[in-house]
Amino acid sequence: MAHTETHEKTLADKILERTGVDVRECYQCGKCTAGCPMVQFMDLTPSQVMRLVQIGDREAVQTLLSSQTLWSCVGCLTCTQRCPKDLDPAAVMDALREIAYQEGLVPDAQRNVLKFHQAFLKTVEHTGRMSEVPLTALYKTLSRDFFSDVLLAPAMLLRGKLPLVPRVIGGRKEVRRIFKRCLDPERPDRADEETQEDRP
Amino acid sequence: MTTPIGYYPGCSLHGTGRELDQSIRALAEVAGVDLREIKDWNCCGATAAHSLNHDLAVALPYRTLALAEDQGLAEVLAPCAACFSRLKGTAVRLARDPKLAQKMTEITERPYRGTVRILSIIEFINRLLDAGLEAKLTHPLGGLKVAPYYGCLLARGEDIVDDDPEQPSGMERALVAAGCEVVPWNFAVECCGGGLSMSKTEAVLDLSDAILSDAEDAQADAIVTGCPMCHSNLDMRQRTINAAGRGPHDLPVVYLSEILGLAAGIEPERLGLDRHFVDAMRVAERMTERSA
Amino acid sequence: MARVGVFICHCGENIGRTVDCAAVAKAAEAFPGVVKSVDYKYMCSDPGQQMIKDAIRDERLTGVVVGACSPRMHEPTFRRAAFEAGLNPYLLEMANLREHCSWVHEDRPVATEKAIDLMRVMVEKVKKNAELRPIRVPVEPTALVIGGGIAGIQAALDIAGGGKKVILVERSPSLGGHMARLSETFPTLDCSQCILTPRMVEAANHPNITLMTYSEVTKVDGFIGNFEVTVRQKARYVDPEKCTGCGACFEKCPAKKIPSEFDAALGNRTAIYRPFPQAVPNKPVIDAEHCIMLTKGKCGICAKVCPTGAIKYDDKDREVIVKVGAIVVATGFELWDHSAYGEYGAGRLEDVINGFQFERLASASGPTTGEIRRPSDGRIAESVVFIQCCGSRDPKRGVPYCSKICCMYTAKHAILYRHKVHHGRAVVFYMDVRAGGKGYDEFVRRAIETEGAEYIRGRVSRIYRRKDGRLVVKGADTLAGRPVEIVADMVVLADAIVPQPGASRLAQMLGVSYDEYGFYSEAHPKLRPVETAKAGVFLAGACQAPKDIPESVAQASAAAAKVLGLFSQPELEREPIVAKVNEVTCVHCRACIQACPYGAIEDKEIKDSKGNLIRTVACVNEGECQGCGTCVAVCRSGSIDLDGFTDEEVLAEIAALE
Amino acid sequence: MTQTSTKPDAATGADAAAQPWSPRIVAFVCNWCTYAGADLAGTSRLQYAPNVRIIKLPCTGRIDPLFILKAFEQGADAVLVSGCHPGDCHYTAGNYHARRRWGLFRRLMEFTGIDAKRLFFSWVSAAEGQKFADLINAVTDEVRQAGPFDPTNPARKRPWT
Amino acid sequence: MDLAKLRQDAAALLADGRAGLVIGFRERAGACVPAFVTDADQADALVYDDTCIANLAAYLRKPEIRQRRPVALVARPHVMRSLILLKAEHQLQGDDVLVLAVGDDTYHGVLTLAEAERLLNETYADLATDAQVLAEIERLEQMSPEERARFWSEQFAKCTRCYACRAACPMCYCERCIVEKNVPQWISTAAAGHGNYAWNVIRAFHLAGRCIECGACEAACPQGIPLMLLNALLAREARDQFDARPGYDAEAEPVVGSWNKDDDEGFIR
Repeated sequence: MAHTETHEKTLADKILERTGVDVRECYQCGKCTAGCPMVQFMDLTPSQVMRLVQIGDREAVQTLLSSQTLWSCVGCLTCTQRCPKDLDPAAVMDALREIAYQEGLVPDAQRNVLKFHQAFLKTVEHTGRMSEVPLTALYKTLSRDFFSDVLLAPAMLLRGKLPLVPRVIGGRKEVRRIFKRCLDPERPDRADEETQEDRP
Repeated sequence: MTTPIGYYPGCSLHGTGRELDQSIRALAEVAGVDLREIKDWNCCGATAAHSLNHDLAVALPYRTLALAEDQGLAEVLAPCAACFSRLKGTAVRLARDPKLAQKMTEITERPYRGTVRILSIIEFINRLLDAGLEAKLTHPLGGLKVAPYYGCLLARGEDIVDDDPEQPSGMERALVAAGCEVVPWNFAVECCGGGLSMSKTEAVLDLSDAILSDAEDAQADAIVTGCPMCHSNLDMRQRTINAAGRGPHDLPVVYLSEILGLAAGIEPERLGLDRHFVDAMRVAERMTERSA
Repeated sequence: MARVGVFICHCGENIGRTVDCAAVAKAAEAFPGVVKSVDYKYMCSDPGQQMIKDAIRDERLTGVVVGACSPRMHEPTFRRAAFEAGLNPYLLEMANLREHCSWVHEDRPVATEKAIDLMRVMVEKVKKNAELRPIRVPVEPTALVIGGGIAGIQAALDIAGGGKKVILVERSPSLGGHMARLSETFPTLDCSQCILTPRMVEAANHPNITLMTYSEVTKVDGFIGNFEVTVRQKARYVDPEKCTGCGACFEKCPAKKIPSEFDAALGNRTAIYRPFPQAVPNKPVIDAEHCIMLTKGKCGICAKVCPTGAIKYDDKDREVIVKVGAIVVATGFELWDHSAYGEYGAGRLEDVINGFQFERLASASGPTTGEIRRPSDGRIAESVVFIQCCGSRDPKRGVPYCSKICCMYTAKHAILYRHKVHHGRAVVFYMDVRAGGKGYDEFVRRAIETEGAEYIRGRVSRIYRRKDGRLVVKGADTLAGRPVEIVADMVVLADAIVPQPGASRLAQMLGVSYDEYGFYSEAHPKLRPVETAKAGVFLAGACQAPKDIPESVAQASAAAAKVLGLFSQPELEREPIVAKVNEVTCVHCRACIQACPYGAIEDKEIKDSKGNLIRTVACVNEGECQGCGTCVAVCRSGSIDLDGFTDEEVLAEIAALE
Repeated sequence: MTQTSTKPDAATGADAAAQPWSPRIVAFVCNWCTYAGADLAGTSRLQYAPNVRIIKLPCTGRIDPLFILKAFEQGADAVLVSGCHPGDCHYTAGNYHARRRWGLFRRLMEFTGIDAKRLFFSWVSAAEGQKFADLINAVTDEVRQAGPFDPTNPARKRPWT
Repeated sequence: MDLAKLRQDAAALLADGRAGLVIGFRERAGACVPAFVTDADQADALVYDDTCIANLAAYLRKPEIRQRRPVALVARPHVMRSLILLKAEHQLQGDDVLVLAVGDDTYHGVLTLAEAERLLNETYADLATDAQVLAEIERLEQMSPEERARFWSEQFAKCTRCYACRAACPMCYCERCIVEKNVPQWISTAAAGHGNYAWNVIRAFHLAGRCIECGACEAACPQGIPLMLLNALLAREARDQFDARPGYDAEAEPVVGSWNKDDDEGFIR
């Protein structure tokens, strides 16, 4: 562990680039930690996350990207709202989560969060919108968490809150193309052919 | 009001948030507002896109904004607080960052000039009040004690929400007009656990329990919200919270639009009040008739 | 015709070693207008100076250039010599052949050539120089001190002790300021009023001090040595000559529920009141806003009970104009209003109080006679949370700076609390402890180590009131890396120190500059810390920056020393390097007025013989101008010039370098 | 000071080829910081290039853009302007005024054909004797690289023809 | 644009004495020239179109015109900015002038100076520099210093020192211009060489942060010197470096003559 170790580009620089937040401005007052509703589900407090980004050496990066915290943040913005330095810890969390996801560093314990997000996006990618039934089914398959919330389903059905037919929009191919371009900007745009069909 | 207001129900308003959809449409009808659903709108991407890919998190709302503009809609109501936050957040970022706007135009192959203004449920209802809805509230709720719950998305976000983030008051005018008594309480802007409802249920139970308890301590008869996500955590999961040994709670959680709908004399079923998990029909019982 | 004398100094070997002084003198002889040019071993020696004096007389010189050391060294010497020989001293210039030439170059021909250049430049300048006379400004040896807190009292006493007259103006009905409200003082825990009140009485009784309480400065004209200040004396409705301070009036006054300013709204006062028992002057005033007689026209009880007939319901505000030579500003500070923090209850939670309120609670003369009772229900607070940096170091919603004194007074509060409620819990949230000062860090350590205060490093995110009336404080312990939640009966916020409201208005009146928060700016942050950029106006205490009592007192004494220095001569002599406006060509665009760092340029109305306004132009006040020349460079029409560095002189210098 | 040849087109007269060209630099400095800094360089006996001629003003706030124009007009190869660091101004704000003026004026100079390499700005405090010496050396070097100020430049005075 | 309304307003102002003089434009030999209307029945001669570039605010410094205050002025947004700036520089009182406001094919009616300020900020808050001028500035910036020197050498060589640029500019209100100052004489008055350079450069610099880019100076130059290149360059720099928006705020401090602690000093060693 060496604070002085230099990198080609520090993590703080990367975060600055992605979010406009300069973590060097953080003076570790802890107000983000004090107000975070999810902090008891975190292994690193939000202020520790900020500190580790400041340190930015290999060990810090490793600790950060594999931490549970990134996947426990709900994005409620309490930290951002109250930060006296006008920083945006929530945005830092978002950026770190994205980096962790890209680098495949999601901790096992947080798989469910990831699976849920993936299931959600898969549903949207295919139909253009989110629908509870295919989403829940897909999530449960991906996460192998078959039993939680099962009790709610009949009651939801009863109240007309669980439409069984997924909603599909006309421009779903367009949405698929958007997905492809965002998720995989490097790959040649095969969706273009599909687009041709879309338009008479 | 003659100019139509665009309508972006968002995915959950067809499912878990059905009563929000129903009550919004019913209320708009009473107020004489032409709500026009955006044709072929798509999901805003919600927390999922935001968590995993920030291009996608902008591109999805961008397409909807572009559609709305193309369809000639200057203002769009997004009653779901999460959708509102995504759509307005995107609009703000696009206005501030021309490079991002250019990139999105390329990704979606749709132009967007930035002319669409997104309204939250609170802004929308205050708009209706400005336009004369107040006179049509013939069935005030007789001093129903309510705890207005703003959660995260209707209180925070500097460029998104136009209200005091710590002590918001956007719902108060409408609630008072509907004959409610607003109780002071502590958890109006605390988070309910939001988007981690399914994947971190444990946390949600804790947070929602605290919110319900504080509203009960403040002697509220009901919690009023504008967010389907908060609603499902506080209403749908209330039994689960009780089952987990907390509470027990028995507190109706209703949408702002439902309260206004009742005060306007709309039948509770038409507003979807019968669809709640925690009996909300008792709120309807507080309707009184004001002699015209 | 110019008759310039040139004198080249060898400075022993210092110049002569690398510069061929004789060659320079020879070359200078050929410059147009030079009638005498000599070199000599030590120009600054008596014989050297005599050479110059003789030449001035014998050759009837109109200008002298001495090529020697830096003018920062010997310009006063040579100018005095010139003066003694009958030449206006400002017709003598120096060329810096030593520091700027012989000492920094080794090549003799090159250094010599440069020396000739330097001489040419100065000869050309001196030919354009004008005779200048020192500016003499009479000084009115009376000082005005604005603010009757500890800094103002100290400054007034020191000036008065030095034998000069002082007018001490205080906005409230009594002297004392914030210090009078404090319970004990850190780090010695001596009683604040016990050490302050003797000073208050001394100031009131001092023959050289005129006290003007319940008064405000409304206008300041003039300049150093010659200010004219308008002071508004608010109507007291009580004749101070007749009043004996017996107190019958406020005991009987029926308007009793007015929040007391002195007790930070934790106690009440009557409409006719004295702010506190030791008030100076110890005579009540009527608060016209709340007096039943003055608002509704009936009551009159105080007049009935007054044994000396001192009550005057028809009293009026009065304006007094005073003439003073110097002003000491000691207007102090106020606490930042924490209602901006919605997450701390937006100022609506009764048991969330500020530091002054805690002082009043802890004070034996306070509303609870020194018991720590919470405002909401009067119960003894069993658990108190103290939060430092409330509004301080918060660039987003508060102020970015450190308020400096909060670490210390919070430690004091925690100690006082633990002394008074032995079983009570005192928790302090802090970000850093800044305790630089004599005995200060020891004091904080004492709070933690022997007085049982629990210090937690982290900020608090939220305070709310539970159903049972107690407060929930959600903070963080960043050292342990976890959130903490404390249930407390009372929370004391160490609100940031901010300038008095209206500080900027007073600054504008005085022509003193201030920072973005409203703290007054000192003339130089290191070397002139008690002066302002406005000549004759000095600073004392927390109006300049957050300060504790000893610092405020030290600065007050320093300001008094400056004032006494200024008053030591009947007239002020200033270097005549000042700007002058050409009133014929000035178009009054006011660029110079806006640019002047000293506010020394004013509008001047030019009128015809009948008094009709013809035009308005800019006008430099010689007493205030410091001679920087910034105005000259912003004047587009070239209508201002700076004596000593005129456009003509500078152009001549540039042209000499062709 | 031994550089001999200059660009042939820079020659202004017959003797130019014979006389080695050396940069002529005019410096406008404030009395309280940079002038004193130069004094300190002297008392410290720091050696530096002899090409600069200092004109002393009370403050950089006094420096009118006309001074700079005039210096170039008279044939200076470069102009240096130097004063107190921000916050150190003897007159509290003269250097701030000057800084803003230069920020605009140097753009205008560049745009009208006076190479930015001929116009130098610096802050030198009374304590920075070494900085002053280094500055003068650096400026002199850079101007020597840039060569003499083109006699056909529109800013420059030309002999009557 | 409602020219009829403009004429009607002008006539009414003169008829009921709210204005002692209306300055506008009339046609002469197919061109727009300034018109000075003192009688209500002459108001019908007023015209306005895009070719009316002269900045009529420049007339306000003339004593014979000042005598007739309040003066009503046909003003496009740039000219309104001149008026606001003149007020900021204490050359006008708020009630000295009325504005017959024209802009973007609209006639906005008769406005007080305060109303004109509001209109500017609401409707014409982003008057951009002419794109061609900007492009030409960028082209010149691409050149080497020598090429630029040559370019300006040729341009300034044309200057006859007629000072039409100065006369056309409302902000050149000095009664004794710096070029006419002879003790000392900073700027050579000979119409050649360095004097022309110094004159044109100092004229532009004296407008730094003050030029509202109306283009009247360049239009007035009989020699076709591209003066707006200099003005627009400084306007751009003042805007980019110091957020200058001259003529939008009658209370604003001058850009040259004020300062900010955080002003750029990247160029200072």
